Amino acid sequence: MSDVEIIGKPERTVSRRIFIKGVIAAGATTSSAGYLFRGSQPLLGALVVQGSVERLVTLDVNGQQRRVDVLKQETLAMTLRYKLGLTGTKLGCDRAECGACTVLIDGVTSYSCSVLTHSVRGKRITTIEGLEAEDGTLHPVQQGVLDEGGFQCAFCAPGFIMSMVAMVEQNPNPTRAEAAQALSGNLCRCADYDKILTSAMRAAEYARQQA
Amino acid sequence: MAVIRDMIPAFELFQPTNVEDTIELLDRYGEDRGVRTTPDGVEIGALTTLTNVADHPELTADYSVLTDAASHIATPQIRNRGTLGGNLSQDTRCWYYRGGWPCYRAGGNTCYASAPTAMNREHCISGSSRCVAVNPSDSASALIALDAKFVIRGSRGERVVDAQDYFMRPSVDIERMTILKPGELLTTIRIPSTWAKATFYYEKIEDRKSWDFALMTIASAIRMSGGVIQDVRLAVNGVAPFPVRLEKAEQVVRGRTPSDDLGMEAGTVATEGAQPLRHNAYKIDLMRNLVRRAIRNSAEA
Amino acid sequence: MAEKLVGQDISPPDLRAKITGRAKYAEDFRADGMLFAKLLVSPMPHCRVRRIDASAALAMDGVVDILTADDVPSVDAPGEPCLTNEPLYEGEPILAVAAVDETTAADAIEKIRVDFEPLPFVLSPLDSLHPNGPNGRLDGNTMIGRELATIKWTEEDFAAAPEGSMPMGEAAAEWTVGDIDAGFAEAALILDETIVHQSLSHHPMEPRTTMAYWQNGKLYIHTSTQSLARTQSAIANMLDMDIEDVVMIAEYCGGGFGSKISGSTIMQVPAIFSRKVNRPVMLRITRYDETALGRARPGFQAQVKIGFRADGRITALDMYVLGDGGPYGRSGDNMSAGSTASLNYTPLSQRHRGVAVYTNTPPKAAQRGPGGAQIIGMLEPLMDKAARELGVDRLDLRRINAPEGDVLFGPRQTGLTSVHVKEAIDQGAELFGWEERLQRSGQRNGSKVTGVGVGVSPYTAGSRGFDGLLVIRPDGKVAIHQGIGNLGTHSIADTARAAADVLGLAWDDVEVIWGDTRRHLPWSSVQAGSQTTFAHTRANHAAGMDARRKLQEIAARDLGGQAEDYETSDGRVFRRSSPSRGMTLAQAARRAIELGGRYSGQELDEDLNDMTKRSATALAGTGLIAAARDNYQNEGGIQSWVVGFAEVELDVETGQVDIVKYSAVTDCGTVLHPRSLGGQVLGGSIQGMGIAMSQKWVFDPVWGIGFAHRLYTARPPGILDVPLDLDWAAVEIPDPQNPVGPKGIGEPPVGAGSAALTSAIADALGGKCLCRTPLTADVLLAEIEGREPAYGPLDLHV
Amino acid sequence: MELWRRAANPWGQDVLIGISWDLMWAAVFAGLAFTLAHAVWAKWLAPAASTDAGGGSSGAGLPAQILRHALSERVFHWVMSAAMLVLLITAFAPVIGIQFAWVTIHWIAGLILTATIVYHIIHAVFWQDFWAMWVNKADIEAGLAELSHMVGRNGTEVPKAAKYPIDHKMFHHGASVSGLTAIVTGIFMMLRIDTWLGAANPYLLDITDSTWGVVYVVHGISGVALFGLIITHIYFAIRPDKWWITKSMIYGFIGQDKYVENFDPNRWAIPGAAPQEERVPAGVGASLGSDDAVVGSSDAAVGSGDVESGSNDTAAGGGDLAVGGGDAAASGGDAAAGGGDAAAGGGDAAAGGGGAAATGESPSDSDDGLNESEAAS
Repeated sequence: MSDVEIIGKPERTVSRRIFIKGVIAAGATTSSAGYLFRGSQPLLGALVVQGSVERLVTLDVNGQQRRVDVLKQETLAMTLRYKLGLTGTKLGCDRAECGACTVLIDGVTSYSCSVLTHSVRGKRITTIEGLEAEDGTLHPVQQGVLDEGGFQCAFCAPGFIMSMVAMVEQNPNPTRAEAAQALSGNLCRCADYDKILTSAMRAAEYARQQA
Repeated sequence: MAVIRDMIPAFELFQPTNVEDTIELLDRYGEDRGVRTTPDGVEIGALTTLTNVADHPELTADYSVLTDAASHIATPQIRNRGTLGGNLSQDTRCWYYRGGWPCYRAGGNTCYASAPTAMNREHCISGSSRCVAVNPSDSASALIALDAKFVIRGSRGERVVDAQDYFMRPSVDIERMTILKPGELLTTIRIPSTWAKATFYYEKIEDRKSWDFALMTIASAIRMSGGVIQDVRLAVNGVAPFPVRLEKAEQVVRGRTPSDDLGMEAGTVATEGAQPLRHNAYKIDLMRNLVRRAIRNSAEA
Repeated sequence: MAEKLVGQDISPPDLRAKITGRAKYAEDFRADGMLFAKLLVSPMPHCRVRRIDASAALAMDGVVDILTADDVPSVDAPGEPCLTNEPLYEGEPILAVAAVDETTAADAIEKIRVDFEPLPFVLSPLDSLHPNGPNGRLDGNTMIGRELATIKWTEEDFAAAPEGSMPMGEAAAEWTVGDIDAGFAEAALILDETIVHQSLSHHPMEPRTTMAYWQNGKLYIHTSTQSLARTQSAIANMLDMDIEDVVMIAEYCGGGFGSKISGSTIMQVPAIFSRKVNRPVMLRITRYDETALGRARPGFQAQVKIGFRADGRITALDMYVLGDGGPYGRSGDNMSAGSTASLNYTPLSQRHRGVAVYTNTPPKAAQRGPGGAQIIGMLEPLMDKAARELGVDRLDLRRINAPEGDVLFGPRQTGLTSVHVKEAIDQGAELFGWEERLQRSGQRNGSKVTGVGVGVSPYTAGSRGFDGLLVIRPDGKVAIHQGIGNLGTHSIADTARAAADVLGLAWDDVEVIWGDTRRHLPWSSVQAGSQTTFAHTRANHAAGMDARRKLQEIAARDLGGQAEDYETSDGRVFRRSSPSRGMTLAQAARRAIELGGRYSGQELDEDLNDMTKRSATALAGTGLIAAARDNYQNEGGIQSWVVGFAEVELDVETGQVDIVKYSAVTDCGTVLHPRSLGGQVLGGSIQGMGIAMSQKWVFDPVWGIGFAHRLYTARPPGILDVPLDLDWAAVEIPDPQNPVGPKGIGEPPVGAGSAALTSAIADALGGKCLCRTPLTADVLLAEIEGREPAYGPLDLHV
Repeated sequence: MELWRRAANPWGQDVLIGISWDLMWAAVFAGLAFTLAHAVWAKWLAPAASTDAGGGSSGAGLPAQILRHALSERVFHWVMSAAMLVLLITAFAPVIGIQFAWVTIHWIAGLILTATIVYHIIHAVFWQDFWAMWVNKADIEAGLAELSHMVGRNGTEVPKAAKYPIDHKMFHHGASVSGLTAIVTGIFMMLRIDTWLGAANPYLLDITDSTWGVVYVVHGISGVALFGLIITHIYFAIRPDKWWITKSMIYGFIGQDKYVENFDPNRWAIPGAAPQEERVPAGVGASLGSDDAVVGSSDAAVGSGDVESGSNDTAAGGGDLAVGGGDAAASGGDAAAGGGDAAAGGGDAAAGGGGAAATGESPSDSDDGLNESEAAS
């Protein structure tokens, strides 16, 4: 035991009661994306719409209409991962600095960690889970990566692959340099960039064949 | 207190749907998106995404200095959502301020970044007043070089300001980066045809080739006639708390034949009076050399 | 006869899951009633918690409980607790709050009031060695042997140091080989340089998130770890539990680079918290947290004195390395730097001294090529400097100092299993076009000056004595069990090939089993220090041989003749003389079950590790069980090399560096999986380029607060920062002590990439060696413009 | 009402940053309320002039014009007041939303003020009667008598004043204290901005940031105190019944009659004045006095008029405060919107909040102000 005085350490029973209240009031009391802003209480007022409550919205995710309760300040990545169970979209930084959370919004790549769910109502959202066909046929980009054995730890892979999908749409016949430009918003700490670029080129090739 | 500012930098480039009054402003003044050709130039809605600016054929043809700048901002994902207006109106990246330190800009009574022991490699070499942070916008210098006008709408009606006057000096208001008053909105950027198809130069110096904020950017528009610089506009960002038009350097080169030496001369004039902090003296050389490159480029072009 | 799998490009079995989003990393797991924990971390570099007022937080709806340092096991100094009341660095966890969702937990953290008492802090090792400099820890500033101690240098020590060079007082550790005075006496050239290498975070893409819950007294823990078997034992030790009571699920790891060797310290928090509140607890680590409580490579402040003979042979090497020890544990980088140098340059005499000084900066850990990557990146340009001054060819100088088969290196004069660095240098020069590119060295094109560089980088590449375990099932499929981790090196699949090839299997008939201790895994090496490839090709080969032997015996028993008469291939065991006489593996497996005993896992070799025995016993009767310990030859150290070559263009007007071309050749024995090897060699090299070019830490010296808390301030290299023109090759000479032939490769490329760049940049600067990293545009431009550097010669974290 | 602004330092410890600008408004309202109250009193409540307590001089042998302020003193006074005015404007105009580059002007004006004060102190010590400003027993008695007379106890005899009556002395001391504090703290604060003295260095003095906070707060408090004092000072200076004193600060002289009427030659001796023997008939003084009173009161109307327009100013001030509030909040708005693509100044709503706060506060402030001044009069 340390000699630190700790006030308000609850009895088990107390925490039970708090817990039950918590369950009843879950969400309704949570003030916006606080987890993003540790140590920033003074400014929360500026970003947070105080006392914000969850709102039921309909999202078009991977071709399905999904009804979901979201906080006003909830980011798309959080909605996808924690409310819609689409954990393929990864959170590497929460701050638009790594690209692991890249998704397509109306066909354009975006960092879902930095897009508010409320701002994408009525827009077409595509995540890594939405690429594979019903029958399990891989998207040409996925096939390209599979055949070239791209990625090591692959935590960045879903983001990279979404960027590749957007790339083959916009530029079906990229040079290696153009591919690098198209993927420059995604970070790979294993630095497997050489294989990733080779995969991207193969992906573009498959996409052309399919088209 | 500014910790939050650092927590989602991307939001600064994105539509701030979480700030209801801003949405209200958008409703009131309309969401101005897209690029329009007008009799005397082009108009770009402040809500036009950076990607749309960078890829716009007419802009690329006539005002490549702007499309150049836009295509160097952050990353494709951020350019896809971030807008020209947002890029111009960003808050500074000073990591003391962003780290939530109670500095002048955050309403406090200290500048931690200018202390002799401070880490200020990225900070300013001129134009400081208590605050030594720099403006992070990559497109600002290009728009100043193009002599752009910014249209601001607010409850007191509409006002139009020159690009370089859009940016607030810390000596005047240390807590703001732009002259926007509460309730005002930057709606449109007007680029006069004056500099269409001029000899342009844009360069961004950054640590990594994507994501990073510029250590410095330079943009120039030059009109040549008979091998002589007939008229010129030079602008840099990353040297002061606001983007700077280099009028002294412009005067030096106007009416003269561009060359490396002339560039050097102009660069030296441009950097006169610079006051480096402990870690950013290199910015003086960098600024001089970038001006030099811009002038030299017009000789090569 | 089935084609050998070793040496082929086969996409790893987990890749499909990874590219479809099905692969579940720690944060992707959910459980009924799962709570979210959030950490309250120290705002100061060193302080003491006087008082915690959590009443407001605990009164919040949805907040369940709080976990403080009093609830977690205390650790003997200088060990690292998972929560503490005396934080030793900014961002160190002090307490955790669990709530029904993450935002509530975070808001609760905001409501907790903690009263801190600031304590003295230190950021730079050298500062702590000053006679009255502060100590990072109250109980000392270094370790001598296994004891915490305080080392202070005298004013004289500091006065003795020439302007700008590092003072050298009492060392915490020291070793000498040969007579360095004689060595320097016979030297034609002596270089005496001061070196500064930055500390830098590992920054794996996946932060060290953990989710844990308890059922029937067992801990179920989903975490992010490089190793599996060794993390199960680690958490069991931390929590003082029986290892059987820990169920660890870690099928995927989003990168570690040495920061998650056996999981992480923080993984205890959800484990303990979930026991306390009796509900599943998820602790999601944000990037901000990761920068603080994730690990980092120790920076160096060092003095290096090298004596060269006229022909470039190093006669004496005298190094004194101060390592940034961080606040906890024992940091070995500063000493391994000495043995790495000893191995790479085989000096005729060498002295190495070092102190790892505790600082109030984020905890340090091994990072790809610990110690080696730092020192190689610093020493290689000095080799160029010597070559220049002696008029010796840069590659010749490296060849003449390079080790050969009979090398003895380091304090204990260890030998090697194999070394072919000279071949790698030659092959690399060929691949890179060294001679031709060297012509461009120093040439100016517009504002750009070309520089070419080379980095020769060794590191440990294996360990021995682990177990292999496989099951030939009645359906004829062979399940190869792997207790190692899956952090993207593909070794879970690639090392399995060793067993498959012994049995002559087609890859489709192999199922690799990994990632979940409930699936009966064998005792394995940590997946670190490039140990796995060597250790587990050997272990799996042993298991394969055991299976083969058993198949032969079963066949001989049923079909007559001697076991030796039988061969295994293509899913059959058959008589060499008449291949038609044999049985399928399916039949053999069924026979093994009937026979029981050692054939089906009821009897096991004594020398197996308990964990392997438990797993094999659990599998007993499910088929032909082969479990064997790696008892192959065990002499000398195992070391691999990467030789990196780089051509750069330095813009003398902006200080920016473009990498035009990079080639790497490796000596890592037999190539197990070419594409994957390429990924390791080039990926590691690029991490090294990041070290040389951009990655850094920055701290405010007055407040001790860090600024590189973010990826855009820490600056790991992006896809545009590396050359498009990358290539690699391997010497491909099998290691004699590995029946399969490969050695590990994870560590060596980092030093190669870093050194190739520091060497190339020095070349572009006309031979001027800055002897520090990172070489960012501002540093280079200031040098080009002849400005005084903004930082002091020994300043860290700038 | 907020008294000061606090913030978390880099280590998360709570520290003072400076005074709350609410205090500025408090000072403004206090100052204006006092003048308003005085004007009201002077116009309607002022009793007839006090009966003469004697001790006055017969003007015999006195020059027609009596020197009250030597040239050097006048120059000093006006230079100082100019500097002071510049300081107050540069300090407070930005707060109410009139934005300009004020910092350099402010500290240069500060240096000028410092110089004048230093001159004044030396001058007062060596060339003037240093104790001329000392409040002695007689001053206090006179002051009390004057007060009781003011509250309508007619017949009270109010003794004539020394060169500087007690109210002047009190003002002088108040201004000196707040002025000197502002100067000392201000000079410390100059270490934290770039000046001729050198580049900013927050760590130059080895004192904690909370100590710095105190310095800023003290500077702020003395600043607003001066603001209040100067409002009242100017009010009296422009009251027509005090013009003769104001004039004396311009031309240096007062009329013989004013001297005779207001000053006790024993306490302010004029060289060459005749010893006092013949007493001036009481009636004369009385009638003179009453005339004065009439004049005074009639002019008070003007004064009160000023006060009304003054209160309009405060209303406007309230409006400005809204802007100020908006500005303050807007930096937060930027944080969220960051100008966003919308590039809104953000904090519009916040500004509204600021406005509300202002309208919510200004009246209550002025009420308090009135109550105070009533109590005072």
